[in-house]
Amino acid sequence: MNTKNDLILDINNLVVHYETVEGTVQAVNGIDIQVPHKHTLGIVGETGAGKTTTALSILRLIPDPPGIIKGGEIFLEGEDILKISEKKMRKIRGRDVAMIFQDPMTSLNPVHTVGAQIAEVVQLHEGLSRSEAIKRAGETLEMVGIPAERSTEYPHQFSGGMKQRVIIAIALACNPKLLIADEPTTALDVTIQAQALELMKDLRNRLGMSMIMITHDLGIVAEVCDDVAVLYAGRIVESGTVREVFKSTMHPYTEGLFNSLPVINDKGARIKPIPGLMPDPIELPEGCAFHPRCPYAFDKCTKETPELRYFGETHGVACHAYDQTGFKLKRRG
Amino acid sequence: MAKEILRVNNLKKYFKTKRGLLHAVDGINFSIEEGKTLGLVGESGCGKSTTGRLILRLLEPTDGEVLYKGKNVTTANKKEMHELRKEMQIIFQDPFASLNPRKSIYELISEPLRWFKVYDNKAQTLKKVEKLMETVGLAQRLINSYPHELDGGRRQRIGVARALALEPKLIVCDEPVSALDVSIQAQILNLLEDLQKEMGLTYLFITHDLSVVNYFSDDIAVMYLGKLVEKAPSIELFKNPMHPYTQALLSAIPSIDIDNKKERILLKGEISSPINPPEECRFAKRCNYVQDICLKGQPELREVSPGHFLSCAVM
Amino acid sequence: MSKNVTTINDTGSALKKRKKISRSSEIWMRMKSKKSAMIGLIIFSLLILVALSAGFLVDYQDDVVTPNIPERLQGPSMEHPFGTDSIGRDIMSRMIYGARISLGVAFAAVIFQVIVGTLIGAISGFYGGKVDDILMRINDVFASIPNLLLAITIATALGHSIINMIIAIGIAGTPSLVRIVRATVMSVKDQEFVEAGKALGGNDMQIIVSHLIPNCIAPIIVQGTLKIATAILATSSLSFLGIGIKPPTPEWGNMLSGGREFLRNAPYITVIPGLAIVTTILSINLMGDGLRDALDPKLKQ
Amino acid sequence: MSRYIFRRVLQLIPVILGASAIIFFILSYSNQDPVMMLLAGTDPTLEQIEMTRHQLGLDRPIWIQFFSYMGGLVRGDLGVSYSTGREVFKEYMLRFPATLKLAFWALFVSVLISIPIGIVSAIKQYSWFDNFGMTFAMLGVATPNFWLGLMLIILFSVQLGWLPAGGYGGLKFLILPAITLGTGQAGLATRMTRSSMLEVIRQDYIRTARAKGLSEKVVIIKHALKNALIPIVTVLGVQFGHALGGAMITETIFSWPGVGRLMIDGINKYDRPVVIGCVIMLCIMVSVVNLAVDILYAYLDPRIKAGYSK
Repeated sequence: MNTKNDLILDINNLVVHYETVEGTVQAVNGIDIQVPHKHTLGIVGETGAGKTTTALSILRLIPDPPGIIKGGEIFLEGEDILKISEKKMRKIRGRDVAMIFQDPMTSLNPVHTVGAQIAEVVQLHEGLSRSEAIKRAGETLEMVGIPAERSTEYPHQFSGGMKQRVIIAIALACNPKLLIADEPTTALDVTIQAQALELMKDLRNRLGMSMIMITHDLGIVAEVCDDVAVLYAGRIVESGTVREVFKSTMHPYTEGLFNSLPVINDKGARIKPIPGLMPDPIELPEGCAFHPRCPYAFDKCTKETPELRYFGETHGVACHAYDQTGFKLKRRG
Repeated sequence: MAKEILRVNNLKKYFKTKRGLLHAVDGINFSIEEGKTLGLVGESGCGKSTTGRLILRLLEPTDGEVLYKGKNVTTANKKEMHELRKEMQIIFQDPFASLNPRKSIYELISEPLRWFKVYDNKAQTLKKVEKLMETVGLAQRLINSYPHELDGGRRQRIGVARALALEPKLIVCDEPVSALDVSIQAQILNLLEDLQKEMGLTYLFITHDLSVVNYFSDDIAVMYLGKLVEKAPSIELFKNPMHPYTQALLSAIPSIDIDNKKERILLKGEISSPINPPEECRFAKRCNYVQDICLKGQPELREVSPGHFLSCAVM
Repeated sequence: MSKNVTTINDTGSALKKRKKISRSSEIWMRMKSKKSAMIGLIIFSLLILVALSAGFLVDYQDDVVTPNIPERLQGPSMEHPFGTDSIGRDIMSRMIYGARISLGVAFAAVIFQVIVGTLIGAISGFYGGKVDDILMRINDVFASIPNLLLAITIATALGHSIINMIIAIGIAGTPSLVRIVRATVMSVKDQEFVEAGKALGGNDMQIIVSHLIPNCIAPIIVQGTLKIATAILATSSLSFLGIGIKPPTPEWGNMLSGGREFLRNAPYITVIPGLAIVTTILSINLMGDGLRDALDPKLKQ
Repeated sequence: MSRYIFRRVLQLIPVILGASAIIFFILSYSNQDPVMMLLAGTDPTLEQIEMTRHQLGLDRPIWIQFFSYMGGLVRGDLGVSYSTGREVFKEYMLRFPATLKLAFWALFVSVLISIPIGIVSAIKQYSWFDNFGMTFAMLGVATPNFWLGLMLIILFSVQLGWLPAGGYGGLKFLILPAITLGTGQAGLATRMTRSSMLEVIRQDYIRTARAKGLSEKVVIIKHALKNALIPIVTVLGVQFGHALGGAMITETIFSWPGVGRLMIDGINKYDRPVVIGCVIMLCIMVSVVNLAVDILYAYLDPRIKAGYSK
């Protein structure tokens, strides 16, 4: 395992709830995440698994109300950012930790030029003058493959893929140590997605950043990430290196995700969906949240919530089934 | 052996816009055999959804014809069209928008039955609705629920049940799973597959997701800016993609196979505007193999090997 | 037939507890949960009750119109809770009768607006094209004249009677309602579920009845409610300017206007009818806002 | 852009002609007789009546009257007042400065109240401030202008004696009418500001701005407000345009010698040329303000600007 000093990000037992009229939405229920320097962690899960909430917690941007960080610690290079002042936190946002959001169509302010939107962040964090900042904005645009002249244009003059490049430019303008990308390519077409992923990989390597890639697409994880954490109902059910999780899958839910995917090279392999639906986060089932959909569930699963336990250095899985000796998943072909 | 159920001849749809004529669908030809699935693949704005709507005549085509079992759909009169609606149905992409929020599940599913006066009494209609709900895997107790009370997967099941109500032969599936999560997507895909087997349905499966379309279709047609660029049996298309666009599209799918990393073909630029497109091949601006001949126009779709059609002057 | 098909087994979803509730009681429940809307509803219901029972509460000849000079300009007291006016009539009695006039005119005018506005707006929105162009150009011309001015002109031309007031205010408020109905119809018409209905073989009539009307009715109800407030304001404004309902018929606006000469010695003559107007309009607006939230099924989550 | 303005001005012409025609016919089919109004109190002979009628041209068939009036209108002639015999346009311009002054200061009051309250209410949704702000706005919408004006007179003129109850003059005379008209407008504008801000602060780009590390003040003023302004400017523009056309009620209460009074007097005397003249001027005022608002949109939102140049 990594020692504390190697980690850029170390999240311990994070709990985030949303207090709504209908009840408490248990969005994140005790998550541990470690990201070493210059590593890329993929966070995978379906709608409502708590991916975005986790990401926003790292920037302390959970909308409050209704969201509350109920507990846990988030160490950014050794400092617990849940304990610092809002003023200090603002210095971290955009400078040390930057974020790329899902929808490029709505994530840029329509009434400011793209140049101004990039310049704003460098001006704020690096104390540059207005003209220096605008020059930097142009350079940053070039870096993501957009001619600097276009910095005086407005977002509506850019196509979807170009807008996402602008968003990447804003995020990278101050050379952040950690980049959080929340489904950065979901809204894009396949060929444009390929361009954006290629660009992000390239810049990450060049700038030596750490990255968290949030996605529902296992293919993207395989292409971009070193490590992966699988989220279900606000908990990590399996984590490890991409090889460990993809090649020796241990959790029944991860198995279900893989089995749900059509295999592109084998047309004959029938998909095997996970039965049932995601649980309502207001009324999570007792015990393991996955047990109502799990083909291997037994008594204990309905009563006790499984903790993440490690098989080897890095491969963790939260599942009771491994109490039974000789348990093995039946992964499709 | 199998007979043709749908044929599309030189189908065109142009929309008038402020900036000029938008060539949404620009002269496409294909046919589907009974009981088979044709996948229609392309990126946003390529005209695939418009094609689906033209086939059902939810839009009036600018030119060309749609033949359903030899009958011309595009010239059918009101009464003939009404009869044809029983045969051809559609499942929409967005299960939020395509269900009237003020109608209960019973009302939604029974609507076509009532409109076509399939049964003379309510008890029979109710029985049919219950049966349809069972068929698509909706619990009976939800019969009086409203769409907004349900999740996306269940809502899409309502959409499927409605499409099945009149026992059609052909169903246009317009991105039926792209709004859904992976595990729910798999449930709906399996449902559609089972239904096809049991009822002998024919599908036109419109999607942007290549892995889904490969799994689901017998044949695949690839669309780019209103034109078909390649069409082949899906196994052949995936093994031997010939059009530069198809090749790039296939290589762009993120693969979960971490041991066999493939070389990715990156395209330049983005999809160009479908408004007043120039005479040249629609893909010329982004193509890595573009030559002078490509600027003269887009070649017709021609058969390069049995069942494999291609529209490219270079390959 | 469905043996291969996986039926969803439910996983702790909140749906389990759901019993069948009818839509109207659901709307009522949502309305009830909003305090301000309920306050509005209660006040407004009381006002209607007072207006309806005005004939039982006071005698029109004796209490409302006959002057009683010896008792003129008396401040509020046990006998005259709201005091008396410049010719000694009991203000409370006149207020009660005035409620009947103000609310009656407003209701009638709004019914006129809703019928005419819905008809024109719906035709325009549904058919579009040339029909829409022509109707909207005419509507634009009417809309270009401010409500109050149009109402004043019509009322002046027709003369001062209750019926003419209803016509004047009804016509003046119609153009804006036409626009709202048209916009609603057009937005509903473009929804995918209307296309879905077409695909399922519904003809024009079936789609209008099944999809268009149910989705347009809620906004029309809400707008109609809010329009009652506007109409009350217009009625009293016209009467205040001396163009609407003339004394001795009591109407809140003309009562208030009648107190203008006595602002120094008897301000209550002006204050009290004004408070009544504010309360009424406030209650209607609160109710209308609540109704809007309650009728929107998408807001439920 | 200039082509856009030209097109808009062209579109205005049929609207003005239509509105004039509507008012013309409404007043013409009245059962009241302007001649009798004019000669009221003079006990005229039948001959006098006929002569006046002939002088005013009212003995001609209605269609002739209509086309003759419209003909004048096209040449820019608003006609002559029945009651004073003066040119309507001159009468109007005499009154207009007072109306302009009132409309401007009312707008000032309205902006000063509505925008700050609306913004803070939106940021602190459901707080006590929000409740207070929205109660104020609700009251603003529900309070009739004529009553508010009279209440202010009772308080500040009658009881406290600080300000005059009416008349035209310096700032002293302006305060009460401007507050009456302005707070009335502020009710709606406050609600609009709040709802527009609430809509905008939910947008993704506001989250992007926060993720940059910007302070809340910068996020609200620089990123949210500019986006929220369009519906607010629309409401303020409509209100300003109507006030420019004459705040009939406020002007009546405070004996403010503006075009609103001119209009009311004209209506009461069945002075058709005056009323139609005022309506035409009002339509022009409203349209000029609308056009100004549209041009302001282009400044606020580059997408709209791009739309104009097409």
